[in-house]
Amino acid sequence: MTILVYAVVAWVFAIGIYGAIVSRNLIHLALCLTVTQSSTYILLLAIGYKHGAGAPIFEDVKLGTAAVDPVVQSLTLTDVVVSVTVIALILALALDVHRQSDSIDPDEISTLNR
Amino acid sequence: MSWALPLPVVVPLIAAAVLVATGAILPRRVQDAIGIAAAATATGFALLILAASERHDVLHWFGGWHPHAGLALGISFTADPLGAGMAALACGLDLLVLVYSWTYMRRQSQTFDVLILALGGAMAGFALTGDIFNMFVWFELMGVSAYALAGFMVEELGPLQGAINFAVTNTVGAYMVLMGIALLYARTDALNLAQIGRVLGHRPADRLVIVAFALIVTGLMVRAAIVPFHFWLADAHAASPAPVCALLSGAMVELGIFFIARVYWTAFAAPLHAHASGVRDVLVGLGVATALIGALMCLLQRQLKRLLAYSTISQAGTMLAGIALLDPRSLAGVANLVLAHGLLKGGLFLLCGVILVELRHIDELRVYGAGRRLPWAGVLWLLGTLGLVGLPPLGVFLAQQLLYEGGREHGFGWLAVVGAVASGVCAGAMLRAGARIFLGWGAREDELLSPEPDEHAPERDVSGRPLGIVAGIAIVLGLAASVVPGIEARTELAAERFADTSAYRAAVLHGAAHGDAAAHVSFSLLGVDTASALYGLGALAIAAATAAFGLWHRRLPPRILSAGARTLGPPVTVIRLAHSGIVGDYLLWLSGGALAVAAIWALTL
Amino acid sequence: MSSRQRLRAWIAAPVLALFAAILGWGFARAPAFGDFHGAYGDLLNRIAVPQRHTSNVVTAIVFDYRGFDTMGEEFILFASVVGVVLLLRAVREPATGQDDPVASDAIRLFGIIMVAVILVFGLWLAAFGLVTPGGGFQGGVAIAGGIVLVFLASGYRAWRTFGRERLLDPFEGLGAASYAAVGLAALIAGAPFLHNLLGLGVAGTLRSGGSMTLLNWAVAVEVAAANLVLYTEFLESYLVPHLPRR
Amino acid sequence: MACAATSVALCLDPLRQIFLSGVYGLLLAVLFVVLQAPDVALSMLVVSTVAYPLIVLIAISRTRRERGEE
Repeated sequence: MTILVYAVVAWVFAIGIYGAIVSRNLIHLALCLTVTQSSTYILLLAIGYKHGAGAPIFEDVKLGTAAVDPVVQSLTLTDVVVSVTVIALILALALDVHRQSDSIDPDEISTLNR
Repeated sequence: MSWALPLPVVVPLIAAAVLVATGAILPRRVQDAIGIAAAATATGFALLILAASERHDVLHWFGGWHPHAGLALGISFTADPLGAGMAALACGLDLLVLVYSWTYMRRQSQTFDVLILALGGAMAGFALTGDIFNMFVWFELMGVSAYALAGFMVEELGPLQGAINFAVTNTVGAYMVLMGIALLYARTDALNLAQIGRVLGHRPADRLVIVAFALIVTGLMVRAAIVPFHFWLADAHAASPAPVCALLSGAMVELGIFFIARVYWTAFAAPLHAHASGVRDVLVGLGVATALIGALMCLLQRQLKRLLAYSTISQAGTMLAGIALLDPRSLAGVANLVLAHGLLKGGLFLLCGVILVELRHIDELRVYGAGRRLPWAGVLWLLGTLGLVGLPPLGVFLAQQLLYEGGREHGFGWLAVVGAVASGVCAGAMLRAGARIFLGWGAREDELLSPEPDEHAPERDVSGRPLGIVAGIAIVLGLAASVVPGIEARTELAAERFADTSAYRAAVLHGAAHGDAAAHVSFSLLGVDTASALYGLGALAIAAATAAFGLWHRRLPPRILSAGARTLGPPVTVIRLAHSGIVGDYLLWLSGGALAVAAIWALTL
Repeated sequence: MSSRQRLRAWIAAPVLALFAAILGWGFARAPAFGDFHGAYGDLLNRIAVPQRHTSNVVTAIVFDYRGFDTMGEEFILFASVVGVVLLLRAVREPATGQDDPVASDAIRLFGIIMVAVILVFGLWLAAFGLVTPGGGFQGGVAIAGGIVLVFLASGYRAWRTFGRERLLDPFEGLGAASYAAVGLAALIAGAPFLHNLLGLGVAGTLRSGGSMTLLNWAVAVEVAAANLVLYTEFLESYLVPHLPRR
Repeated sequence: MACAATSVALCLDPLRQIFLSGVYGLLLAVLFVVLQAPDVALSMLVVSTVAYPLIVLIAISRTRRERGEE
C-alpha cells in the first residue's frame, strides 16, 4: 500500500510535466500543471494519514480521539488556492497570446529565435 | 525590535490592497504617493531591523505562538544581519523602482504599482522568514506578481511569451520545492527551519533527505536562474519594462540564491555534513557552468536588456559557486556581491529605461552613436560596468576578494580565474555596447550578435533626466558598497553567525540570545589584497580586450577569423539554439537538470 | 507534429520516467502510509480545541497557528487577480450592443432558484468554517459562482452594470487589507502580529474563535470578490467582439 | 487515480480535457474524504467544479471561435 501510494504520487508528478512538455496548446499546458500540482496534494495528505483515525474536527467527537494530521491539510488548502491563481494567470496570458498571434501553440509563437 | 519584523512585509501589502480598494476614488498621483510612502516605510523598518540584528537575532512569532517545549507551533520571522540585509536591499530597490515609475510609467494603470508593492512585500517576507512553508508562500507571491509584471506589455508577443516561459518554469520549480517540503515534514514533523535542522541532525542523511534536498535546491535554482534552469530569465527580462527588470535581476534572483544558503545551513548542514564535498562539487560545477554560459550568451546580445540579463545569469553562477564552498568567508563574499550587484544591476536596468525613453530603442546597433548627446548616461553606464567588473576597490571588488580567499582555502583557487574571466567577458560586452551607443565607435553592423525584436518606447513626452538621477543613485550606491568603512568585518561576522547552526537553533527554539552584543565591529577601511587587485585588473583587461574585439573584429586578418569561426562556431551555435524560447524545451531542460542533480547526489552521497 | 516536437517527446519520456523513479526511491523512506505520528499535528489536535475554542482544528491552524501563511495566500490570490486584470486589459475594450445570452424566462427562473441554493450553501460554508468543514475560502468560491450564475441567468447587461471597478475592486482590496489589518491591530495593541485578541467564545458555536471569525469573513469577502473579478474579466474577454490586431 | 491523471495530461483535445479534469477533480475530492480531509475535499470540489471549468471553458471558446472566424 505504501509503495503504491508513493508510486502514484511520483507518477502523477511526472506525467503532468510530460504532458506540459509535449503540449501543443497553452490551455492544455495549464491543465497539465494542475495535474502536476495535484500530486503534491496527494503526497501531503497521504503523509498525514493515520489508519483508523478520524478527521481533525472535534464537533461531535470526544477530544483526544485519534485524528489525522491537521497541519498537512492546512498546507494543502493553501496549495489549492495557489494552483487556481497560477492557472488563471497562465490562461490570461494564453488569451493575450492568442489575440496577438491567432495561435496558442507554444512552438508556433516563438518570436525569440536566436 | 521584535515588533517591527512583520512591517516590511505587511506595510507594502496593505498599501497594495488599499490602492486597489480606492482605485476608483483617488487620483493617480495620490495613489503613487501612497505606494512610495509605503515602500519608504518598509525600507526604513528593514534598515532598523538590520541595525538591531547586528547585536543579536530578532525573532517574531506570529500570533504569539512561541515554541512549546522546543516544538514550534506557529510561524516565525528570524532576522539575522544577512536576512535583514536582503530584506532591506529588496525594499530599497522596490522604493527606487516606484520612484522611477512615477515618471516612467506615467500613463499606465495603477495595477503596476500594486504588483510592484506586492512583489516588494513578498521579497521581504522571503528574506525574513524562518519557516519553510511560509517561504513557499512568499515564493509563490513573488512569482505571481512577477509573472504578471513580466507580461506587462500585452500588446506585443515577445513579453507574453517571456511571461509564459517565466510562469511555467517557475511554477514547476515551486512544485518541486513544495514536494521537498512535504518530504521534510514526513521525516521531521516540523516546518520551522530550526526545528527541521534539529531533527535531521539526529542521524546522517538517507535517501529521503537527499531527494528532499535535491528537490528544494532545484526549485530554488529555477528561481535563481542557474544553468540549465536559467532559460526563463533572459526571455522575461528582454520583454519586461525596465523597472521590473531592475527588481527581478537586482533582488529576486539573488533571493533564490540566498535561500539555498539559508536552507542548507539551517536544515541540511548537519545531516549532509559527511557529504559536504559531494554537495560542494555539484553546486560549484553548476555555478561555474552558469557563470561561463551566461558570459558567453551575454557577449552575443545586442538588445541591452537581454545583454544585462545574461550578465545577471553569469553573476548568479558566481554567487552559487560562492555559496557552494560552504564556508562563512565565501558566504560573506556572496553577501557583498548580492548587495553591490543588486544596486549596480538595478541601476543599469533603470538606465536602459532612460536610453529607451531618450533614444527610442535599446538595440545597440540601432542607437549606434545616438548616445553622444547623453554624455551623463554614458558616464553612468561606464561606472556601472566598472563596478560590475570589480575595479579595485569599487563595486563588487570586496565580494570577489572574499570569494577568492574562501575558494583558496578549499582548494578551489581556480575559481578566481573563472570569476575574473566571466565578469571580464560580461563587462566587455557592456563596454562594447556602451562604446557603440555613446561614442559611436566600432562597426555599425555586427553579424556575431543575435538579432532581437526591439522594444517599443513608452510615451514620447517623458524626460530621461529625472529617471537618470534615480538610476544614478542606484549605481553610485552600488559602487560605494565595497568601500563603506567596516563593511568587510561586518559581513564576515554576519556570515559566521549565519553559518552557526546550533546557535541559530537555540535562538529560535529556546529564545537564547544569538550573536555577540559586545562584538566590536571596527570601522576600518577596506584592505586591498594584492592578488585580488591583480585579478580585478586582469578582469578589466579581459573586458577591454573583449570590447575591442567586439568593436573591431572585422579588422582582424581573415585567416584568424575563419580559424576562430571553425573552432568556436559549432559549440556557440549549439548553445544559442538551446535558448529556443519554447516553453516545452525549457521544461525538458528543467526536468533533465533536476534528474541529473538528484541522480548525482543519489549515487554519490 | 513537427520533428522538433517528436524529438522532445522521445527525450522527455525516459527523462521523466527516471525522475519519477528517483522520487519513488526517495519516498520509500517516508513513514509507511497510515502510520504517521507527527508531533506537530498531534499536539495541535490535542490543544487546539481547548486553546482556540473551535472544533475544526484545520481552521484553527489556517486562521491562527499558521494564520500568517493564510495572509500570504490571500495576497497571492489578490496579486494574481490584479495580474489577470492587467493582462486582459487589452482584450477588454468597451463592447457595443451585447445581446443577452439567455433568452428564455423559464431558464432565468430556474437559474435564479439554483443561485439562491448555491448562495445559501456558500454562506453556510463560510459561516460554519470554524465548526465544521468549510470556511471562508470554500464559501467564497461558492458565493462567487452563485453570483455569476445570477447574472448569467438574468442577462449579461445586468452583469456589466454590476461594475468591476466601482463594486468589486473595493471589496477585493478591503478583503485583503482587512486580513492584514486584523493582524496589524494586534501589533499596535502591543501583541505579536495576528495575535488573537478577541474573546474566544464557546467551542462549536458560530461566535467561537475570537478574531479567527473576522479573518474567516475577510477571507470570504476577498475570495468571493477575487473570483468574481476573475470571472468578469474572462467573460469580458469572451464577449467582446474580436478586435483587429495591430 | 494515476490513470485519471494520465488521461488528463495526455488528452490533446482541450474540451475533452477540461471534462476529464473535472472528473479527476471529483476523484481527488473523494480521495480526500477517504483520507479524512473534508476541508480540502470541499475546496477541491468548489475549485474543480466552479472555478476551473468557468475560466477554462471561456478561454477555450474564445480561442476556438476566432480560429473559426478566420
